[in-house]
Amino acid sequence: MLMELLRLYHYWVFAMLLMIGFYAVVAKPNLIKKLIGLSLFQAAVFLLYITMGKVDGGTAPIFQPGLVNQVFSNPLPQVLILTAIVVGISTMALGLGIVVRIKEEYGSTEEDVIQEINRRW
Amino acid sequence: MGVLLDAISWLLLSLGGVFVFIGGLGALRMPNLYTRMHAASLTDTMGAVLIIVGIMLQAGASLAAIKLFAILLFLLLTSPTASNALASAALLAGMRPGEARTEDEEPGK
Amino acid sequence: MTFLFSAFVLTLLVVTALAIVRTGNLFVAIMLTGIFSLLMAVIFFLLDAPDVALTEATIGAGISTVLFLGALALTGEHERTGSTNRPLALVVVIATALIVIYATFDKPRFGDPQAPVQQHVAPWYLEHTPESIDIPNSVTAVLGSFRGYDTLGEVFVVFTAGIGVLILLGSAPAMRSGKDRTRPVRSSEGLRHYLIPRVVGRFLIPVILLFGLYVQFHGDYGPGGGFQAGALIAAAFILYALLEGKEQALAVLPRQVLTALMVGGALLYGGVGVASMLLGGNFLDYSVLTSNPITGQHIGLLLIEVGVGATVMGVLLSVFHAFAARGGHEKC
Amino acid sequence: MAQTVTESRWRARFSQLLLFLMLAIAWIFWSGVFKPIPLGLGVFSCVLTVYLARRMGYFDNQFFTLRFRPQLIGYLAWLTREVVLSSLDVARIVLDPRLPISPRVVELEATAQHPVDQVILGNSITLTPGTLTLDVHNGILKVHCLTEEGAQALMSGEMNRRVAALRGD
Repeated sequence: MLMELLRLYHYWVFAMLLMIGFYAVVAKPNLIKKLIGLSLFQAAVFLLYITMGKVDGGTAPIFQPGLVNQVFSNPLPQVLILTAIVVGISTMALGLGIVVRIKEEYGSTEEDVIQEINRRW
Repeated sequence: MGVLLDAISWLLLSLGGVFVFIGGLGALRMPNLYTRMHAASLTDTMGAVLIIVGIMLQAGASLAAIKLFAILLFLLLTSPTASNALASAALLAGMRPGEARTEDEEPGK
Repeated sequence: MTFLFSAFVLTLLVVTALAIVRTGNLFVAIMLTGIFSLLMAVIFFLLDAPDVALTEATIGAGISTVLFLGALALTGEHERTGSTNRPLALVVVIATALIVIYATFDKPRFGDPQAPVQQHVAPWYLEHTPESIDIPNSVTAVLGSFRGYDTLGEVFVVFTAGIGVLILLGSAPAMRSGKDRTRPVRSSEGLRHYLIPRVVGRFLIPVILLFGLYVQFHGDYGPGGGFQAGALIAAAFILYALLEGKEQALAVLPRQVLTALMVGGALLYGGVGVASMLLGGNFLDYSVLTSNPITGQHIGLLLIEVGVGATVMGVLLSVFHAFAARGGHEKC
Repeated sequence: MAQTVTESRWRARFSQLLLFLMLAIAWIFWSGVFKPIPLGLGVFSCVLTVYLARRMGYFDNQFFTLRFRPQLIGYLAWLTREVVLSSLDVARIVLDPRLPISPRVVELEATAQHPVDQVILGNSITLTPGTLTLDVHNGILKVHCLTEEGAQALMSGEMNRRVAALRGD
């Protein structure tokens, strides 16, 4: 019973990371902190996918010469996440670029200050 | 022969583990950043070297052993460089060695 | 045993994430994200995904830290204390977390070979990799050949994001441009003062470059491929820029070359697809590239991996230089 | 004048060839695949790396060249002994309930003139637990020592002398 619960630990960590990242996005006014939170959120999703691809007693899905009847973990989630990580950093760079431009225009990266300036105009 | 190699390898691995543990303990016990880095360097040098040599004995004479040796060289080259960079950064940030305590450290602990 | 170790690392992951959100200093938060990424890479490795672990280690711990620091130099290090409507956010977050955790009780057992995920297309991929592509690493086979459309799309997303950053930051800030041009190159550019990092870094850069190329060309045999290699090679050039100054780095690889790599990589990938169509096959069906279908697959994979590597490296370096060119004179 | 120019160019050629050979050996050990396509790509990668290193100005001056010297092996053996001894020393200090440390900073003038040798000295000091190089500038090393004895052992200058002896031309 305890072992069965422990086996769900990967999923629980996924849930906690997801929500920690989400909290940073909604509750922190600083835009860079929001982006960091978003990257935590992203990492949680990566963890979920890779966890689901794991097979008991499996190895990395790379064929070794001379070994037959090996059990492999699922390569498909790995492919999806491998590309998603690189796409993630590119979009994160775009987000950072937008934050830098906002800072240059508004002189601040705090959400409420920016909203205040917008309201005054 | 195989048993002997195995025993030596496990001895090295456990010794490395002991050094890593002492390094971690030292990092907790030392009073400020610079002295902590001294303790942490136990992990960097003895810990890493013993563990990697232990794994090399497990790998035997193969390409994997050569790769492990390359990793060892890389570590011995980069870890003192990283320590030095960290220490210079701390010095640049105005942390006085020897006297000041780090921010997160309550005095009298 | 492995399970205990993963449980330990997973707990560290949660602790690090909490520390990232709690700290008020953004510099500290970014350093902690580097640690977070390394821990994540360890977890990926334990879950039999060395390809993903390699990507996460190079991108998450290396490049993303540098990019975040580059942005931070332009925006300021300290977060204002006090956050808006914190209690409400906490309630929502905790409630959602509980619901998600409740949902996990219905998930298939961790590592179950009979789970629906393992029954769909994955067995087909594993079965057909040896006979129709004949390379050891089935991740590369799925990435480049079976799901080549997907990867083409991802490469174009990376390309588009790169273009977006260049458009946002490419034009010089309005008032400062005149002053910039007359500014003499300072002798403190880079890390000239610090002898040890400079000498060791200089020694390491060719080795990192060669290792990046090795990862690029050995994606068929082991963990690796264009995505990881592009990030590694970009990291070598970023290290050079940090040690010797960004002007020096731009002299080695000018902006035009980086743009050419970005565009050329994406075009090469698409071009291989068009070539296979012209030779009578489907789009991105490499079997028709030579008379022997398996050799055709090998050549096709090699070419598209080069395309991916070139685009990723071009985009990451262009983005780095775009951030560095905007800051620099305001630092120190 | 023309003589020296061609001579330096030949020396640069030689260093390029040396770098290429080193990289090729590294490639063979990493790869372990001996089919024609990967080997061809290996040659291409090594040539590309040497070309990029040349663009980075690695062969323009002899300032940063690393040269293998047979004395290095003897030095490494001595350094290993030193590292093991001081590791045990620091481990003893950490495990001592009184934590007997007396941290202090000393300045050491490097006998070795060449920057690479100064880096070897600085990194050897950091590698030895109990001493930590803070800064190397103009031949002066600032070293943080964990104990008074460590500082004295360092100032007695044995490591300094041994590193300087490395470049025994």
